[in-house]
Amino acid sequence: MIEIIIYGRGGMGAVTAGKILAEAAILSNNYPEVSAFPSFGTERRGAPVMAFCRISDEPIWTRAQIQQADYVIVLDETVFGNHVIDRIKTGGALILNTWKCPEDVRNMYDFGDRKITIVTADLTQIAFDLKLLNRENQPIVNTSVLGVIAKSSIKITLDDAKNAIENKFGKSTKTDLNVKAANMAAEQALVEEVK
Amino acid sequence: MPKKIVITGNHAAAYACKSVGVEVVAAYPITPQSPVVEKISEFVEAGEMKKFNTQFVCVESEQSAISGVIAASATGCRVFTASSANGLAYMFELLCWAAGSRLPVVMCIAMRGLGAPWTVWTDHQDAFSVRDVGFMQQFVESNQEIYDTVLMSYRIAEDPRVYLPSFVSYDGYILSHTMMPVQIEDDDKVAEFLPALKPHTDLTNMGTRPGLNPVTPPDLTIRPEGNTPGYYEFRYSMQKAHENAFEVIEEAAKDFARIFGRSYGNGIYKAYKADDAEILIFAVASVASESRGVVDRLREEGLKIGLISLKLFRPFPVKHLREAFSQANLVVVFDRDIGYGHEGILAYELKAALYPAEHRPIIRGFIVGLGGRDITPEDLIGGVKKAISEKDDRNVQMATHTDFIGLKLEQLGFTKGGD
Amino acid sequence: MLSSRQTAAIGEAGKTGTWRTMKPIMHDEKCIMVKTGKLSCLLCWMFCPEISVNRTIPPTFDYDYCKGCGVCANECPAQAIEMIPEKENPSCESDEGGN
Amino acid sequence: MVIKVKDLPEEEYILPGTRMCSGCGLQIAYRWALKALGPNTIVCNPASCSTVTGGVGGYTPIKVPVMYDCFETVAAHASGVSAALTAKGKDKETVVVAWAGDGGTYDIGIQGLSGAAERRSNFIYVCYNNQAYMNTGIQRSSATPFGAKTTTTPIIGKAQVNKNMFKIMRAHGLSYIATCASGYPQDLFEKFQKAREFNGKGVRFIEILSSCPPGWGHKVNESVEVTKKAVESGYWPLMEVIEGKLVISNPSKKYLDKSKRKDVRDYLKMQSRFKHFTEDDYKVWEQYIDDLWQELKWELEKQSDL
Repeated sequence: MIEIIIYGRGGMGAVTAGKILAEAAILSNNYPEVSAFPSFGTERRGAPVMAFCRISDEPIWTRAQIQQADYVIVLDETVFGNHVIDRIKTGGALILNTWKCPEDVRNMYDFGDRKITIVTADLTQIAFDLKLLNRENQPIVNTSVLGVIAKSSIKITLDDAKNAIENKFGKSTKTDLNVKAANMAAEQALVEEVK
Repeated sequence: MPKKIVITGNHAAAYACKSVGVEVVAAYPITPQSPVVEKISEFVEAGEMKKFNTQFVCVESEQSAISGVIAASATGCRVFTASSANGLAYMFELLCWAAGSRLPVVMCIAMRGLGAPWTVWTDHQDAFSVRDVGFMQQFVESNQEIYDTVLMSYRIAEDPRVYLPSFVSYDGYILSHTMMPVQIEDDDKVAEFLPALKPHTDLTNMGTRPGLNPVTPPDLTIRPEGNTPGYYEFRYSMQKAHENAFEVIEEAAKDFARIFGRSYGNGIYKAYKADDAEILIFAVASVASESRGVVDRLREEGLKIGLISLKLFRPFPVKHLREAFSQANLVVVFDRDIGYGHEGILAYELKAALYPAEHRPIIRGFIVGLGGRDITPEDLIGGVKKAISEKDDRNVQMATHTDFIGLKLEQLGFTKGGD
Repeated sequence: MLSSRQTAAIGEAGKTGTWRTMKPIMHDEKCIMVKTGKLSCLLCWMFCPEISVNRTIPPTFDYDYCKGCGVCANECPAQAIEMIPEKENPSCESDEGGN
Repeated sequence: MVIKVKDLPEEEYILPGTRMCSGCGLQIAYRWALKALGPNTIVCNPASCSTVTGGVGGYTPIKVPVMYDCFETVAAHASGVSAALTAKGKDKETVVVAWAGDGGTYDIGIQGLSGAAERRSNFIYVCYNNQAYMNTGIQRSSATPFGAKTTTTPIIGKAQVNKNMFKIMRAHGLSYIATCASGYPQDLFEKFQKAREFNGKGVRFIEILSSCPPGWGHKVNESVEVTKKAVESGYWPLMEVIEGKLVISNPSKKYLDKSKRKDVRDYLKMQSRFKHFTEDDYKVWEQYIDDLWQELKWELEKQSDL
């Protein structure tokens, strides 16, 4: 079972990201069992939020919130901090939406000597470049992050991500843009080599 | 083709309504049940339930919601509603009415703690608070089980041997808002499992002009025209209907497994690694599903432990439970609810059920996760280990206090005495 | 038995004529309908709460169920209906009635 | 045109030998309402006098299907029946009636009624208003008029004026609203026929002033006369609001002229619940009636100006 926590801000679509990730996992045929859920609370626009996702090839029976995850995805760097690093399992990975490279991130925050793979991608820039914006002109990053995941050791391909995005939003030019952003994110993602 | 989709528990309930062809829905939103109402309105407005000419009555309160579906059920329609916590409490009077009128209303409860203090998070207090209104009551562990149990509930509730309303209870947020894969079945397969509704009361049946009159004299009156039924006898016949329900439920579970290839134990409880177990966990819903991983972990430590996850709470399957616990030495009951002034409701119901049994295991109850306090595997393991260590301690067995797991008294400024 | 279903019956509360202390009698010669020979006035029939006035010329009473309220006598424009004590003029056998 | 008595239908939907009190005004109203609505009628009945009078046990004097329900929920209940009829495609031929007392309408049931009215559920809502909780033993309701003695206003009488349900229902913008009185069966008959014709147009609201010999303390034989006096004094105007337009019904029309109105004291003095009245109390009533008609007149004038 792979456990994933997604951090974001209310309105960024962290919960939706979890749902699309779960869909993509099903579509991959590698993970027939999934569960995706928000951190149960009253969601307010702008406030930090968390979403959880479990994917597995065996039935998932635990209903508890994820304390430490194999993957922690951060959609907004401003919610990132040491408290987030604490939620990553040793041997796990951090996927961070930032313009910084993994090395900078490692230097800026206190990872100690924990064995954590850092992956970065500037999803916000990709969204601006593609004019992939929501109604409030905020960059949409909750779909492109799937491209980064496809580059990770999770057995979900870019095709699975594309299908999941299409399932969620239907076929449209906007959907195509989302898919394109995911592809770009996959290309541009920087994966730190773990020593 | 049946399709597997990733949906929340609330949406699973809504999809089940669509599959069974519910004709009248009346519901009022309350967290965390609201998405059920929203999804069904969406189905109705999008014309996806046109085949059944489904009417969605957008009522102004829970009381009106349940009243509306009672009336529609008495008019010969298949009906559905859903609620949570305080909304459910607001329905209380009408819940008795539905059961007393023997109407096969099916209702989902997205379980949530009852205020005050306000909480929108899960515990099972709301569902257990309505245990004696006369509804049948089923608890589920997953979104697929929500969908499947709603299907089964219609079949059981509408069976002429039963004709009782039914609750399907699932944890708020933990299932209601969690997305999981759910297989949505084809309509023709659902029709094979669930026959068309044959209502016992249909107000439109003008030929026979039946009224439905709840006013009854306390005693049987012999009148020139014949006997007048009495209230007391109606209560008896309701109890008989609950007793009849067991065989109907077991039949439904078997048929369900045959047609859809999925099963939930015998439809009454689900045993997990219980065959050789000396220690058994007894729980419902989210607590039961969390316990499965706990059983696995403790088995790795060499403990002969298993789980009895209760699916059917009303009628209470006394006979089945006596069998299920006939080998165990120790039963650890985790209640996400409490009978204030007594102990966890499951714990005391089980104690009563096993009291006359030939083999009586030690039963140890714990309260867990009220108001959505997260229940971790460690919490449950701690409970099991405590129960084992104190198993032979007569003082603990005789004690009348109730054990709470996962309290944060000091952190939150309470004293041990609760002040 | 499933639920409290009802069937419609006359005398659901028994023979309610036994509730009566005063009893209506019709003085046919005063009745407008008798005088005109037509189904015209019918006010006693219309106002009777207990559906115990028969729609005939002259109107007759269903003493099995008439509760003796006297609305008919009060509303008769010709004062053709008189209320007399039931005791001295019994017309209804005692019946236990409902309860 | 007022229908002639001889043209009223013979078919009865209530059978004699009921549990209702001798001289009950409700029974006259119920009888003629059902006659106007005909056999394809489903009645929903909350806790009230008519629940008990609908029969105890397996028998009923009512010949149309009646489903009884809880005190506060009749409007939701009727909505449910109505929705079920729509689902079954039987909503055109069958009419649904919610038949409630003033307690179930003015007080405990007002939320459900307002909700049903706003969402345009399709049924006729009837409030038979006997101006107190008669079924539980004559306790005050918010329909109890000023000064009336009840068992919860036992000595000085009710200190407040009743709620104006007619106006409250008008504010919901219903297709048809009417007032009736149990002493005017012909008027009542016609109004129920009209309400039936509005089938499909949401809630139709009819309020009936229904005399209650034990509750009002009038003689049983004066059950019809007492509501006639209520109308003749101008206290209870018979009227309709059809698609928003106010129409004063024939029996009440002439009371637009104050001089035609009979002394309300004749009405009040018939009833023991007003026996304790002083001159001041009578004046409150007279003022109430004057204000009532003044408002009606204004509205009629405004309508004719348009």
